[in-house]
Amino acid sequence: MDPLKEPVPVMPTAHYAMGGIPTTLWGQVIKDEKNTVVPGLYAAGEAACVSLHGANRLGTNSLGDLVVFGRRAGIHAARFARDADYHELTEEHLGESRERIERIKNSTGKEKVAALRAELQQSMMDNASVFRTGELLQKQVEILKELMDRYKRISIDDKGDAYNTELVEALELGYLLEVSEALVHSALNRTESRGAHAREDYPERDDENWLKHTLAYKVEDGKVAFRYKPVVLGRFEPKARTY
Amino acid sequence: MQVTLKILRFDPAKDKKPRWETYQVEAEPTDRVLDLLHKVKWYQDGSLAFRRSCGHGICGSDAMLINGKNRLACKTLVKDLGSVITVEPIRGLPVEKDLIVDMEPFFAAYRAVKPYLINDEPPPQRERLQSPEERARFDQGTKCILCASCTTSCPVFWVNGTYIGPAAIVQAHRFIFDSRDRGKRERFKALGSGSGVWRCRTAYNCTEACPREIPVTQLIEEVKRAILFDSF
Amino acid sequence: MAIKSKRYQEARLEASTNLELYWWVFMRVSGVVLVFLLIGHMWMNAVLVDLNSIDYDYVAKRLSQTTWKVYDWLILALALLHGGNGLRYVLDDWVRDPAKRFWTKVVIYSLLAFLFFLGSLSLFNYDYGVN
Amino acid sequence: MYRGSEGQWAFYLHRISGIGILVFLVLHVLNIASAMWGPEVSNAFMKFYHQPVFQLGLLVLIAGVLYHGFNGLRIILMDFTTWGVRYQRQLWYGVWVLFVVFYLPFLVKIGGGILGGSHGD
Repeated sequence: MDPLKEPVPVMPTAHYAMGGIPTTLWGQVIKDEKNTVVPGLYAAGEAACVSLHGANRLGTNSLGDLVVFGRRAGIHAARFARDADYHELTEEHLGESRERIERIKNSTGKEKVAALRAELQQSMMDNASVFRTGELLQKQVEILKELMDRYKRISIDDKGDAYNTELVEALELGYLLEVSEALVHSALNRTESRGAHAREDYPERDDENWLKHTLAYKVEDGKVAFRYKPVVLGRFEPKARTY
Repeated sequence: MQVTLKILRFDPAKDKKPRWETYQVEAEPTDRVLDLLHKVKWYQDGSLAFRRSCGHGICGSDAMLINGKNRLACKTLVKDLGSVITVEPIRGLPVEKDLIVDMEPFFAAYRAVKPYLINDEPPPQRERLQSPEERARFDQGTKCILCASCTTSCPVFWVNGTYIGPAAIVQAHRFIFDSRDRGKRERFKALGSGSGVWRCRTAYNCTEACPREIPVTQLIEEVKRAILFDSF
Repeated sequence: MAIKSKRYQEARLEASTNLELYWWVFMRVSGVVLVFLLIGHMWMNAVLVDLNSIDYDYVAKRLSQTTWKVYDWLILALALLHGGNGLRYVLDDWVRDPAKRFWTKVVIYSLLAFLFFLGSLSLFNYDYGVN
Repeated sequence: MYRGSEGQWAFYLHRISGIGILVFLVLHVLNIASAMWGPEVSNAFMKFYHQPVFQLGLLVLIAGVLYHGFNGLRIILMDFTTWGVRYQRQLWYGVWVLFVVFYLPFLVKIGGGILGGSHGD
């Protein structure tokens, strides 16, 4: 296109998702504030949170996630796989996942994945963006409850088993909703501003109360419980951003 | 504007052979073909299957045969195509469903040229240094995103499934001409066989199809000459 | 391609020798020579003379001279090798079934060998009654 | 049909003309070799091939040889020079220029023969 004749199209994109599944330095997933490892489960890249970046992550910083911690996770996972025995895999183990898939495939509900996802994206953009307030976040909590409820009534056209990308998108929407829940509740809970979390109603950083990681646990739809993990400070202490 | 989108579809569970399906889509001239496919999938027919990931021409997953040419759906604008757009899966690879093909033969060829640095010499104290000129020698090949646009536009690859294909040769070029690499003879083995680089008939479809504007044919010819001068 | 051939034919296609390189070079060298030989051949027999006047006597007179014997034999040999190898490329591309490909090649190579024998014989072993 | 441009058609034409020339070569060698069986057999063959339809075929063959030859030179330039690939399109048009220049004499001579009705006797 010629910028002299037409306006340049600009589209916002999600740059990076900070936070994620907490892991050790070897990519092993941990499940609580005591760093209890979930044996055999690994996370790496954008999904994981080794807490490499602090409360803000700068452009291309994720290279560290990939090159260093992706490699470490791979090495450790390979080592684990070599020494571990196979588990007995029964129908029972498959039950929950299979149920999830079958429920979506057999649903005759009227809700459509694409429409629901568009609503989720728009409302998250409006209410849980970089600058947020308690009021907006509370509003988003209610919206998410409603979306969660409608998600139970989604149905899909494609009932096939081969490359059912519609089913994949439907499953992914469920995960998006859950991640959104964790994000919104945590942001509402954290009454300070830190890094990329900018509460307009709490503009100051509060090290006394909030120098800690949030661990969010889903209790039920619309309900999230929190635990906290201490921040390991190395040579660098958090300082105010004054430039 | 209204766009007529014709898609060559195939569902292994129902169809014996591919069939054309036509959709009417409302589109902006600046929409990408990927946007149109999304509109169909999200609001008209959810069973349409295609691969895409980043949507920015980097991941290389949405190469398709659009209006008779291989292109990335995420980099092709409606205004450059007109109001009737045909979309088919890339050719020469088995179709799994609709626009999704089995990429395994493509990646088998990729693996055959050993697309990684080979150097058994003891590592130096610090980096293996390289001058800007030495780096520039193989720069074009590094732009490859393995989308298979080139290989599946090649008339030889369509009829001869064993041909290693332009993409693998570009990857070989990237290491053959790297001053730090010592593995060119190993790569020449894969490239010199009956299904290797000598199968290239310089039809230039690969060069024209490359969404990264790599001069594919030129790199292939450089590889041919490298093997030639190495043997005589 | 990783070793995945199931038959001898496929294995040979994947084997790493310089054979394909040599054929590739031969195609180019013989090609250049043939371009000049053939344009000359066609020019002499279709432009310089009336094509329709060509008969046994014309051929016999021409082929009684050693220069043209060698000239024509060179065309025969190079064209058969160049064309035969070109056809091999085509067959490798178009005939996918290894067994079918093998037998097609056997038939075609035999035919080309026979032509070479017949052509050489008619060029050198026969004096056409002109001395 | 894949919408390739010059290079793709150059390749297809090269392949088709190559196969065509090989087929002709077979007939041609058999025809000339017939001389070994004496003037009667040979002249009968030649007369058969002097029919206008074969003359037309010959024109097609000559076109094939000229294209295959000149495009072959183009391929060699692309293979052995650093600039050949960059100018492959221009080279292909050059092939056609050479083709026309060399084809015209054949066209006039043989085409004139067909129209003039001289069938060798």
